[in-house]
Amino acid sequence: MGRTEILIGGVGGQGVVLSGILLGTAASLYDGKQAVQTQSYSSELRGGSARAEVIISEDRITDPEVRRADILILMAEDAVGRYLNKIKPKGLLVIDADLVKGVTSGDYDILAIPATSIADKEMNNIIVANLIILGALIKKTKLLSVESMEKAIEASVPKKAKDLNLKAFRRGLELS
Amino acid sequence: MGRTEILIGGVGGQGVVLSGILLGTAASLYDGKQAVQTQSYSSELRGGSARAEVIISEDRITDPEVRRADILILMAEDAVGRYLNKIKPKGLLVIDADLVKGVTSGDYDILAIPATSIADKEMNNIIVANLIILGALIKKTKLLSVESMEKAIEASVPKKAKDLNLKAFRRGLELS
Amino acid sequence: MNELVHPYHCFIRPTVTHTTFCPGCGDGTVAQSILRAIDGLGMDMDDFVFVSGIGCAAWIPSPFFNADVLHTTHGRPIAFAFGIKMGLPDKKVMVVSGDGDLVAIGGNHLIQNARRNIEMTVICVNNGIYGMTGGQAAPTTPMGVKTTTTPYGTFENFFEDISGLVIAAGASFVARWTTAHPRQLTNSIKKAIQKKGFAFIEVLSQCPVQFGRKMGTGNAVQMLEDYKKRSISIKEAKKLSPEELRDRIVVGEFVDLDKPEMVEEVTRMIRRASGEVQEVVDAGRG
Amino acid sequence: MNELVHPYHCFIRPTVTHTTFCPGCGDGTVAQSILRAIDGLGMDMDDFVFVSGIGCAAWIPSPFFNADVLHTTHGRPIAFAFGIKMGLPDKKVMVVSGDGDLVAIGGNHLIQNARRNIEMTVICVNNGIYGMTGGQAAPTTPMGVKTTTTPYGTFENFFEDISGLVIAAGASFVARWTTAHPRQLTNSIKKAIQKKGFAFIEVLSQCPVQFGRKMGTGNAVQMLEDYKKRSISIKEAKKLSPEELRDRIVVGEFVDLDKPEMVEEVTRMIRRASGEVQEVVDAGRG
Amino acid sequence: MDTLRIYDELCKGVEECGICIYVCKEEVFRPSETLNQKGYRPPVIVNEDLCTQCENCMIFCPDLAVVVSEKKRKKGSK
Amino acid sequence: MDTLRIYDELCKGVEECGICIYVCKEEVFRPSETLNQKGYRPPVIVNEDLCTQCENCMIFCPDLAVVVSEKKRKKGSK
Amino acid sequence: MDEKRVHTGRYFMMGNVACAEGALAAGCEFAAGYPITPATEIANHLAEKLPRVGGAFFQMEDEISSIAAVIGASWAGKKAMTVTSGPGISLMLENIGFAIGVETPCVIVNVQRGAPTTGMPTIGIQGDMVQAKHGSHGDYEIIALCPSSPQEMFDHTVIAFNYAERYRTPVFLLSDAFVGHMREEVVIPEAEKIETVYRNIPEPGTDPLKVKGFLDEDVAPMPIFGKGFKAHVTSSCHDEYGKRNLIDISALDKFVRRLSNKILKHKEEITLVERDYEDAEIVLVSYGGVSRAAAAAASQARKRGIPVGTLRLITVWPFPGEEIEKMARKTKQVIVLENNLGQVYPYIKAEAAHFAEVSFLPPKLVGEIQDPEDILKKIEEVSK
Amino acid sequence: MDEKRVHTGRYFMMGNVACAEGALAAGCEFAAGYPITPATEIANHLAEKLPRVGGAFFQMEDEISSIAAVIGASWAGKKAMTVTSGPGISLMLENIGFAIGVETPCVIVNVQRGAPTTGMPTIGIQGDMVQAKHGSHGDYEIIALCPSSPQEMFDHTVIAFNYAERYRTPVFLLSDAFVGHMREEVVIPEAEKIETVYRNIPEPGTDPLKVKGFLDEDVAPMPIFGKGFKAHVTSSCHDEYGKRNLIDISALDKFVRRLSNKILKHKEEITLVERDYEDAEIVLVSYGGVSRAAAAAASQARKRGIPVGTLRLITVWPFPGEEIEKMARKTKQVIVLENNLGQVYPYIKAEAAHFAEVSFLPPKLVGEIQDPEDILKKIEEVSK
Ligand SMILES: Cc1ncc(C[n+]2csc(CCOP(=O)(O)OP(=O)(O)O)c2C)c(N)n1
Ligand SMILES: Cc1ncc(C[n+]2csc(CCOP(=O)(O)OP(=O)(O)O)c2C)c(N)n1
Ligand code: SF4
Ligand code: SF4
Ligand code: SF4
Ligand code: SF4
Ligand code: SF4
Ligand code: SF4
Ligand SMILES: [Mg+2]
Ligand SMILES: [Mg+2]
Repeated sequence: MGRTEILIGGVGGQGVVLSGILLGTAASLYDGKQAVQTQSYSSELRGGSARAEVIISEDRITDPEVRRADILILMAEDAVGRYLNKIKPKGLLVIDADLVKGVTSGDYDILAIPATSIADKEMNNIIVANLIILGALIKKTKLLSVESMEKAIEASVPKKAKDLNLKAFRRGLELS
Repeated sequence: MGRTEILIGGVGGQGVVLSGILLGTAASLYDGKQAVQTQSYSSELRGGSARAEVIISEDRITDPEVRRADILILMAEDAVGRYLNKIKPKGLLVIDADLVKGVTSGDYDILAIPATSIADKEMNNIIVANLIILGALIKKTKLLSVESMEKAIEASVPKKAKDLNLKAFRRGLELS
Repeated sequence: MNELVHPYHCFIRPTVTHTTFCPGCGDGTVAQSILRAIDGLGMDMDDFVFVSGIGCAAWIPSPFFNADVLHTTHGRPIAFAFGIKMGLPDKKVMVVSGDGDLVAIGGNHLIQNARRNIEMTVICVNNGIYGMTGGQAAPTTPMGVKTTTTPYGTFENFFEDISGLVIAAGASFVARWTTAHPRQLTNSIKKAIQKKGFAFIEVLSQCPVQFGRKMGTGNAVQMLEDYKKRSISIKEAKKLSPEELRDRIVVGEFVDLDKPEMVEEVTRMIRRASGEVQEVVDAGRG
Repeated sequence: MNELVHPYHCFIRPTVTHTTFCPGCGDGTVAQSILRAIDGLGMDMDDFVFVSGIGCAAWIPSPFFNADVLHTTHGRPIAFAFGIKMGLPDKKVMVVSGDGDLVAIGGNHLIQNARRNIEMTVICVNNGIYGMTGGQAAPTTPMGVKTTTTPYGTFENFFEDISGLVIAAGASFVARWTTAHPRQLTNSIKKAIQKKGFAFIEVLSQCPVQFGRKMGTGNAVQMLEDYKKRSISIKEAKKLSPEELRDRIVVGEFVDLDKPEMVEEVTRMIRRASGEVQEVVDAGRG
Repeated sequence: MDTLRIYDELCKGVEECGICIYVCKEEVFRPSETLNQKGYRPPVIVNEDLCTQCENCMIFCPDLAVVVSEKKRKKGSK
Repeated sequence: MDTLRIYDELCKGVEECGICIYVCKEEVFRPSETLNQKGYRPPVIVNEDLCTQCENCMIFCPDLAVVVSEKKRKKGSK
Repeated sequence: MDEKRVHTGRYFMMGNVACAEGALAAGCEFAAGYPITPATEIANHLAEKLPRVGGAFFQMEDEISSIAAVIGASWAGKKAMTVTSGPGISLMLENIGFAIGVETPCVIVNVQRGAPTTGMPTIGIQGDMVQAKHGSHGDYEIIALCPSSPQEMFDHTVIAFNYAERYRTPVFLLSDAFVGHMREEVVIPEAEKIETVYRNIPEPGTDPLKVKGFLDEDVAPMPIFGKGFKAHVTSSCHDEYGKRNLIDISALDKFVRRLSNKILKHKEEITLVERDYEDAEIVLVSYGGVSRAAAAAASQARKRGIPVGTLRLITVWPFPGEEIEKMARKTKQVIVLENNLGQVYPYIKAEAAHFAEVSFLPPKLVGEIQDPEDILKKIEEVSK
Repeated sequence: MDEKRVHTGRYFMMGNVACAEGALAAGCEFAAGYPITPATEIANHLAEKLPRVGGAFFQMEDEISSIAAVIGASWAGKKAMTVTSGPGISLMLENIGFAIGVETPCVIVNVQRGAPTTGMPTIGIQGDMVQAKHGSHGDYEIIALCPSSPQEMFDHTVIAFNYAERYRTPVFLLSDAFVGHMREEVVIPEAEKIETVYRNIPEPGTDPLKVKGFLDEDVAPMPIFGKGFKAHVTSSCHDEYGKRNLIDISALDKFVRRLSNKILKHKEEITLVERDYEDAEIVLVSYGGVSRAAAAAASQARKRGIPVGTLRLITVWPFPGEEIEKMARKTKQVIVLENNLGQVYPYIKAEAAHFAEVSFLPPKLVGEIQDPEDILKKIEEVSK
């Protein structure tokens, strides 16, 4: 595997950036790879747009921008118009099926996960929908090892939220 | 007469700039000549350094700076060290003899006027020492007509000070 | 289907679909209170120019209100408003901004224009925090509170009474309410709009996300509850000792006085100078 | 020949030959009052760092005083002083500047640091005018006065009581005197220097050249006379009605209270954070 | 009935906001079972007949998501 | 006599300043006949024996041009 | 233009006063500022004269509020200006960027003084030239004019207002203490001879939702306040309608480029230069007061038979690179003269270096414009 | 350096956090600032970590007071810094000029964001490049470094402190939202491997009248407060002893030139560049995050057989003109890449245009660094 470009789009409060950090941390610190993670978000703290980019590579990463996403994760309807054109032909599109409805099929695979409703019903907290998606993504792509991801989760989320996040991630692993 | 460069150095409160304005106004508005007047002074309102430059010419004045003064007027001791080197060979040096003591003779004419003491004793107001000096200068050099100078004085000084200023100027005319 | 439309819908910019605030944020309640005051006075949005700085509260009029709105740099709305008022003396100029904007970086413009007593309404939404930038301490954050820039607790004395400061600076109308008092707030805003002079209203407003959640004072409802509990009217407050008033929020209208107003003074000066009766600064074209 | 030397000669920078002030300017009297207070406390110039802004009054310490002096940008001396005090908590930091510097452009730093109650002494020389730039109106210039920027008379309400404003902002020591009260002034400066907290002294000072001469209130002596006539102590003032107090200058010490001081609070915070007893911000080298 | 309306899509959710429920003294609302398009859970009206038209819910709602009928509301009356 | 001294060259002149003369209750000074090097007219001491060493002249002089002897002055006493 | 605004006549006038007279003649209705040497005379004169025509000068609490008030007044429909010097500009820069971002016509007079920092307030230098272009954060274009005499202080102030109104943008008048405090003959023409421009505003009654009030490279009509346009004016990235967008890079790109292009597209009309370099092998490039010394030196050089020409930039920003290139293609040697350490020099050199040798002659003493004698020496040096 | 300051280890760290860690490692003792996106993480991290080593972060009332407090603390003998973004820099400029004028070591971090004006706070652009050099009024030289990765946010912050202390001057770290918010591997070395520099101060006990504390082109020892030097520190024009002079142009000249020369004289030591253009016929010149895209493009081009090299400016100010010239002399085509509309481009072109063809490739969208594909297209275009 050479260079994998991942773009995650959603709204503030969904943990978009955290998802990026978890992938990058897992790759860089625990999976022996190189990783760059960048982000941008609008000024609204909740509900505004949020975007995270992650590049994972075996080799040194020079260009740090995601140009064409190998993997595009969309967690809100708004994000579709904004980022769908960024996906690479034959790329993988991951969506939260509860919130993203307006995706038509195209030259990409779709992995649709009802992450928010699972999070709401099973975890009683929609905030961990992102972890469910990550679980499903890892399961499907084997981009990173499950152990690295779990280490990254343990290292990155506040202690009291750790169990819930791990649980959601593991639930995601069952999904694809 | 081509271009005459005049430099006036003194301290704030002595009317150094007013002297420059009077010469410039007389030349430009009443004597059919071209004139440029510039100035600089330090931030102290009273007692700081003050300098005025006037260039009077028959023709259009391009370069507006006094490079070598044809006429150098020094109204304070401090000004000597600052400006004496600016006088042109064979130029005219005019000093207030009451306040400027440290002038040695050189390649220039000296016109020494005890302007401050005359102003103090005869006009009861040392503030018009500058007008006395202007009078003496005009008398000696015929640089500008007396009428133009008097018109300039009338046009430039506050009404209530007009008579005193004219009186001082005319007193100066008697001095050289 | 129910055809009920919100009464202030018509005051909202048609292109705006949602408020920009977090769930439960008091800013929306303040926004509605302003609109209710305007409606209550029978005025039109075109009678106003709104000016705001930068911050969550500054987004109350921008772009939410369907009116002329100037969304300015951080801390400077009152200074911009000064020029607008001088240029359009017949319009009502209203500044809506946050405590950081008006009382931290913008503190000088606040006191100077209170001094000038120029006619304008300033609504200061005091949430005790910098909301928009992510929960840093404001000059209104109580001592000891842990914020993102004061992880060991704030170590500065804070402005416990910005209304008092504005009074000392010379404002002619000053009131304080909380988002638990939207009706009283609306009433004071009405008076402020009608005031010939500098009118300042401080509204304590819950920021559940940056203040409540991070500092552990709870969610929106808990914060409103807290406002209710702590509030005390000026009249009642006068009966209590300083110790008893500790942690209480004194609410009400503190000052409502008549003194020379700046636009009128300028008009008078111009009349004097021009030696004739002539339209103020509004003389030129436009 | 008489060998009398001025007692404060030793406090003056050896390279300075004259004050930079106009004849009869009150700034020199203020300068001497400060030096007398330092002498009176038996302190040394090396115990101090002086900070000033831009303006005639700002030249009181710069370069006049033979000490560490930071002559800063216009309006900002208190903000610079903040950093100095945090870096050198054991030194006395004194700010000396004009009303325009501290209360116009610098108004925000004044109220914010009064709020913080950081230990420093601020001497505000209030001559009611911008002296250095040639006699423009200041926020302290009484209404109706003709200045170079207000040839038809000022048309703004003015700060009649900047001491009151600083009190409202939270200072722990506040006094007002005039240059007709150099002894009382010196006494208050002594107290201010010793105060653990933000100490503010307003000195009304004659500017005979830009204020007196231009506005027709006379020369230095007439202005001093006027100060004497109009001054009234706080105690006496309390007996008078607001109308009777019109045009009077209330002098005295208005506030002297104890409240948390910022350097101490920071020290405590750092102790908490570092989990050990350690020298404050003064930890590093230098 | 023209008394009360909730604009579901404007609501930011009773979990984080819930002000309407808090300020209604008559228990007219309860949380909805479903989320709106933004993932928030709006209130639903369950006891409309208990409503006194006190307008608290409307006046307090930060997102202008609740409307109470005009019966008691008149221009200039608040 | 070591009671009073005026540093002529520091003085900015009794016409525009003159504070020393104003604050001295004993008429110790009068304006000098001559100007100093800067063109200012300092005061001269004419009635030194009337001086009560009240120090007004020294304390008020904005140019630190007047000194009164130390007899009554002591470090820390003012 | 109102007769009372134009004081037709011949004067021996200070540059700063001429600037104030120019503002009056151009229709200035609102001025706000904070006193600072060496710009105070402009404020003083405006304070006296504006009220006589129904306007006023306001002394604000600082320079930040001065430019803010000017921008506010401009949005209220007034022709507005501020006057200051370098330290004041340094404080205004955030709000100058704001004025650019929301396309606000206004005139900013900088009477440059001895710098950096507090420096020497009464000495004129050309120290703030690039500050005018790049002082505020971000990319933008600005218009800046450089007068060299009291007469031009009058003339250029009128032009500055006209440019501000026409292109809906802040315009700098970059004077300095030397020119500002210079007195020389100033002729104020009759009122009808003075061209004045007023901003375009949308058709009254236009549906607010249809008002495209921003980001038009051909200058959008300004939806000034108080006319029912319900203008949303924000310096946050926005679209043609003023609608804020804080996330799409393409919106940012449009915002940045259109603001710049609005000026660049009209560069030719905006550019004012004085060319006098026909057949010259050496061209002296300068601006402001220095150009007078350059002219003196060139004429002396020609008297001595050296083919020296001059190119004087009146418009310094937007940078007239095309004028520089045109000149450089025709000559061999370019000597740049500025009363600073070479601020505009790299911009000139970038356009000229491909075609001619380019060198810089700094003033012998910063703060004193080059002595024609010294310029001659330099000319002789490069002509060898 | 104190062990507690250096958190040796390998991290997946945000650039802004790395910057704060660099400041700690460099010995920063005092930080003051005002919150602003996208720089807040630096402040937050300093606020947490500085007190643990006896320092503190102070949140001031605005950016003006932030830099003022930093300068005050520096004169009190502390290593001091502030962090902000464009709008904050625009407000600090008057006092940044002050810091230069009185030669105050301090570090100013600008995490650049979408601009002009309020713009788009979370998007990184390189919009404040020339502002760093010319934003404050008057002529002066400044030092500015441009990191391109979190690792460099750490490394360059240490260098910035060292330069500030060595040359007694403010030093800019010109990062941007893209690099500041970027996370990547960061290795913090052991404490003893980190070089830290401290300012020179006069010999304790020196007669205050003999302390020449200013205007030495070889960097005067700093008469910091509290040591009995009785320093007179004024940003008004002054001499070596700090004595104010507000009238003599020759004093102004000395003041201006010595301040500039102090930096220019040491330009070679200060200049950091990455050269990779041996035998290249086309050289891509860039800095900051863009240089990573340039490197990617150059390596692809070389793979395709086009001899493309790169020159990356780490030190952008003082402008490394000599490096540019050296490069231009060896190549045919120079392509300048910046994430803006071409701010440093004229400076590069001025030095290179005599020797090579120089062109600018703007980002396709301002705010998004050039796509290596687009760079390749441009390369192919010029190589035809
Ligand atoms: C000059 C400048 N400095 C800092 C900022 C960053 N900033 C944006 S909003 C804000 C604070 C807002 O706090 P407040 O005014 O209390 O509004 P709130 O978000 O709490 O409603 C800050 C510091 C800025 N935009 N401009
Ligand atoms: C940023 C800035 N604006 C303006 C000035 C010009 N300026 C110098 S002193 C001064 C006013 C001084 O007034 P005040 O502080 O009252 O001092 P005074 O001279 O009356 O003692 C001004 C406006 C400046 N130096 N810097
Ligand atoms: S951050 Fe706080 S103040 Fe800002 S919108 Fe959210 S809740 Fe409201
Ligand atoms: S202008 Fe006024 S305040 Fe300044 S020195 Fe002169 S008298 Fe004093
Ligand atoms: S108050 Fe409004 S936004 Fe809040 S939960 Fe109720 S309906 Fe929703
Ligand atoms: S109007 Fe009053 S009673 Fe009716 S639902 Fe709203 S809050 Fe409850
Ligand atoms: S008080 Fe001092 S300066 Fe004034 S006249 Fe007397 S001696 Fe001279
Ligand atoms: S000490 Fe007192 S009595 Fe003696 S001269 Fe001075 S003022 Fe007069
Ligand atoms: Mg707030
Ligand atoms: Mg003053």
